Amino acid sequence: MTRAYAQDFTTKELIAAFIAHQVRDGERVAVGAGLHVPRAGILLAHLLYCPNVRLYIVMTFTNLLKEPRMEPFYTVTDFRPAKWAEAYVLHDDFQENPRLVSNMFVVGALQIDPYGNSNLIGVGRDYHRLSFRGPGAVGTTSMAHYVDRYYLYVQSHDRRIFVEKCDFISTIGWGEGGPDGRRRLGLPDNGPIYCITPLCIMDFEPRTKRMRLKSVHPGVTVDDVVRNTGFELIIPDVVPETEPPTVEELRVLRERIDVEGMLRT
Amino acid sequence: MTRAYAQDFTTKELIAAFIAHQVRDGERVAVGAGLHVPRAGILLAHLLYCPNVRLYIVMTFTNLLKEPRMEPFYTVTDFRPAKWAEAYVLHDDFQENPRLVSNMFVVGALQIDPYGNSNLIGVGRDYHRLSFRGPGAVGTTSMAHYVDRYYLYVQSHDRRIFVEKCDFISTIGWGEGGPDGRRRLGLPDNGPIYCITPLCIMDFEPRTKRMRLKSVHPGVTVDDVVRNTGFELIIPDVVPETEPPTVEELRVLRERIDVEGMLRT
Amino acid sequence: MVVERRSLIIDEREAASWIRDGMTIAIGGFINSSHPMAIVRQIIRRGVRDLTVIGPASGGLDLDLLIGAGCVRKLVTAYMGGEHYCPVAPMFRAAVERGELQVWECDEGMYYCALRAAAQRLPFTPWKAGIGTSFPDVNPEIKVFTDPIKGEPLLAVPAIRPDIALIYAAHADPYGNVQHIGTGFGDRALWRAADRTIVQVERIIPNEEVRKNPLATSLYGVDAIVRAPYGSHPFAAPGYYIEDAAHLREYVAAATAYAKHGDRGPFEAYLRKYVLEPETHADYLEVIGIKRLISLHEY
Amino acid sequence: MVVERRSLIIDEREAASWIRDGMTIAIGGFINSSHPMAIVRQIIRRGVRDLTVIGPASGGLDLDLLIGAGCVRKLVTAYMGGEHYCPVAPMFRAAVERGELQVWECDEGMYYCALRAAAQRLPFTPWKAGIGTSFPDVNPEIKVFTDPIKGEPLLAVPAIRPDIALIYAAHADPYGNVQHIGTGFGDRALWRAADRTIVQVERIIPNEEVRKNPLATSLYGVDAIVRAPYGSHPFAAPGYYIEDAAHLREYVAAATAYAKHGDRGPFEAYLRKYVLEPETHADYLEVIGIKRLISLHEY
Repeated sequence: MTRAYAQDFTTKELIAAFIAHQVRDGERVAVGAGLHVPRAGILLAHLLYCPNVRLYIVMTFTNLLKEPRMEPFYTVTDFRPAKWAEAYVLHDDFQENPRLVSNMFVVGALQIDPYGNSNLIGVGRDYHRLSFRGPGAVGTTSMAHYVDRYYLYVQSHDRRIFVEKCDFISTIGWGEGGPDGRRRLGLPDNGPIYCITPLCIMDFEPRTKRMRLKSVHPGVTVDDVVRNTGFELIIPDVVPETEPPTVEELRVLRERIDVEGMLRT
Repeated sequence: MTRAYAQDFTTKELIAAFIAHQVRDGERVAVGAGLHVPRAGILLAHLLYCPNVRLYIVMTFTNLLKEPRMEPFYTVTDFRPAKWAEAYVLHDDFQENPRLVSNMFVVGALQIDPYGNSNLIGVGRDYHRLSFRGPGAVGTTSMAHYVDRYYLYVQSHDRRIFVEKCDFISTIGWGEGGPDGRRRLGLPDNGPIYCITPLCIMDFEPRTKRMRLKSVHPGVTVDDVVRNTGFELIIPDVVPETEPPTVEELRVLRERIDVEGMLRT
Repeated sequence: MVVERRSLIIDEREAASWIRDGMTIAIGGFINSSHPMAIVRQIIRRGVRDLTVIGPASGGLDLDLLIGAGCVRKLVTAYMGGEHYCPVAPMFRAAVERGELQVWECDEGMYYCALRAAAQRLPFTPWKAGIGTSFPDVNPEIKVFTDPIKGEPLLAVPAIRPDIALIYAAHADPYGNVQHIGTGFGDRALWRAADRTIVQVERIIPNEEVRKNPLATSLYGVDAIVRAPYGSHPFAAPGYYIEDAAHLREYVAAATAYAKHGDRGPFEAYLRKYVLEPETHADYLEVIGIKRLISLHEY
Repeated sequence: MVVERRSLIIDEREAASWIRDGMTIAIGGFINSSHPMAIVRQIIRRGVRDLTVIGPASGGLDLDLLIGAGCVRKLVTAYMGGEHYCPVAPMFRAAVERGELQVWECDEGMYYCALRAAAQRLPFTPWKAGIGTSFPDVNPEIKVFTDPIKGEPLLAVPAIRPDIALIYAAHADPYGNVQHIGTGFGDRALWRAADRTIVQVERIIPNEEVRKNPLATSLYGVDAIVRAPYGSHPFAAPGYYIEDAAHLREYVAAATAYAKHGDRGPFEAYLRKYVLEPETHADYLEVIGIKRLISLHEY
């Protein structure tokens, strides 16, 4: 199949399309309120490729195929999208079996280390005298543990975020690395798949489980990424550009999902 | 207050009135389907003395003050009494906090030992070759552990039930006895309060926690009880008759609760 | 570009074909109500063997029938009886006393511990009630341990994870949104613990109907739906019908002939008439007869 | 012979009088929705100190206000922010960075472990997620242990038992039957764990209304009911009103002046105007103004 790629799109739209390709039909997928780009990507997958995805939105489950437009919502407690609900979910139900809420998950971070371990607790050597207190782990520790696939996602790419060593780890990645980095900790092998930033996509080299550049977004050089990453990245000989959204993807994004244009800013 | 006692009543009605006096207003009380006499006793307490009792019936919570008559139900899954429901309760909710289901509980048994340990598992020395397989513990192990007060209740009184040693213990009573019989096991001090039978009421002597005759039902002698009990009971110098139901209690029992006359047979 | 939702409706034959010898299956409901009997009878017809069956917290005569039909190797439940129809389930009693059935002995609290551990993918969950009892002796999978926080003795109840849960409910849409009438007993705990769930329902309802009352959706995203009107018969179905007392007494009499007198004839006759000879659930309903069925309505 | 049910309705002053210095209290809702604010503001007016506050799994600016007002010694929650209103709750951030607030660090999974252990009267419940992270270091109450069944490393999350849970819901009858609109978030977990529960509602409804839809009864047999229309303001109330975005921005600006610049003036002014000077919840609503309130309806 030849894909008709779009010409004119923003990095946020590019990332949304990349995330859309991570979703698998029939799965449960949690759709957050705060992270607009992943939310748009998941909805895009649903409308184009995954009609049977079970969307977890504002603590309800639903299917939005028949909705001509997704009205935006900004908080996980906005009750208005519950008009679409097929089921209500108690928040504490998630802890009974997190896989019943989502098969994939997107984890944000204040700090990320070369093995994809990440931190939402705060910044500072001494936990009792933090220089920056973060918001806390939310449900990331547990969701990342239980889902099949998790993704690190940050809204900026700089040396404060990508650090040699996190001050604290709230969500375990590939531990201290190596082919059995997680198994040595007694954990299943479901560490982060990709780390998604405004500059690039990174994956984890299978043997060392160190972060590796996978693709750069249009207009970004490998050097831009290296300069803004506080640890040594694995750089393959050839680094392609991140695959652009198709014409169809961009149309559906703009006409049905991102009607307010948040991804165009 | 002088109580006008009824003259003509059955043992089942007597026991129902005794159980009614164990209920405290405002508490949650589980009302079983299978044990008609305890059920009648709890409903009697509710209608006469405990208007704020929260009745757990067929996995609903309700209040029956405004019901002129309680229609009988025979199974815990009979959905018809759910017409009274103020709340539905998932069965697994009970395990989250059994005290939210009931503050008191009635435990049946195939065997009971002198310390009120009891058995619903089966009869026989070898668990793998039981001579009689019982129904199983149901929720008795857990409910008896969590409630403030629990009562042993059996529908016959003989030496097969009251034994020196249970073949198996499904609900712990006062353990091996003594003032700290339960604490030695690491358990709270909420062992059985009374053991209620068609012949008598028994309690547990505080120092030894051995079963002690408290009162005999009208027409029953102390010797009847001793002869039908397979272990040595503590017999006080004076053993009164079990307090009869009042005229009012009997009227409410017969007119509003036991309309089918199950307690009169 | 295909963007239509896929219907999850299958029939009871396909449902039962998911169940293979040696599996661990969970069957929902509670004692005399809400069992997926169309699927249960089809499992017996197929002659499935060596099942580990997780019943409801308190099991009933649906499980007794499976035991009598020789499908069950091991049973997980805290009670086996029929309330006032029979104090102890007869084929269960017979099989245990003859050493032919393994029981995973527990009370209802421990039962939910095992299911929660499975749902949470934990090796165990702890429980206090049962310390001092025979449970750790008669069920050696339940271990006494010292808790790492306060040093108290506790029971460690291990996970039991169903390969498939078979649930009965009132309604579902074709996409796996299930609505019980009433509480649904412990069905949610089975669904959470199981790898896959099949739900047998009285009626399929349109998705629009589900969306009118999402609060009633008790299970979401189950794997398959089986439509079987009167499908809990001879047991009750909240909102639809009460249990068939005469039929249950007939069953109890047949099973008791074996349990008490070793005479398997009446049970075999029951099995032939009500399970083996009717080829489908619809055939079973013909045997019961519409007059009997419509006499069972709840009011 | 008195045989009438007793009304459990009290006002927000009496409710707040149940809360004493040093208690462990739980406050329900979720980030920007469904907080019992009439009671929360009254707790601040009374000057209660040294509270251990169990927030929702993810806490919001209601807790931030309590922290800023000096009521909180220790906080149990997995998130403190206002979503798009502010990434990290300002007074929380300031108090932690200055070493004035103890945080019981956890993620939402561990949070529910602690509440479940309390509800089940167990010393702990186990959890797997978090092995390999900093949680057992920064929260030494969470211990790593070896599970007695499979020998895996697990976290033992200790019970945290609230003396009182303060919950917001849409409706209740006078007898303690509570009905949420929507899911009720994690409020049930708080109620189960707590010794006593007070529920603040938008409307009192007759018992007959409760009985028409028992499926909607989310909590039963709570200890007291407080009626406070618009009582979650400035936060949202499912089925009634959305959050007051302008008011939340006003709060965030005031609190941020302290968090970022050490200027406590704007926060103190906020506190005076909206909490200390209005004597009752009704007075607070007068300050907000009916025009603003009726502009917040959900549609």
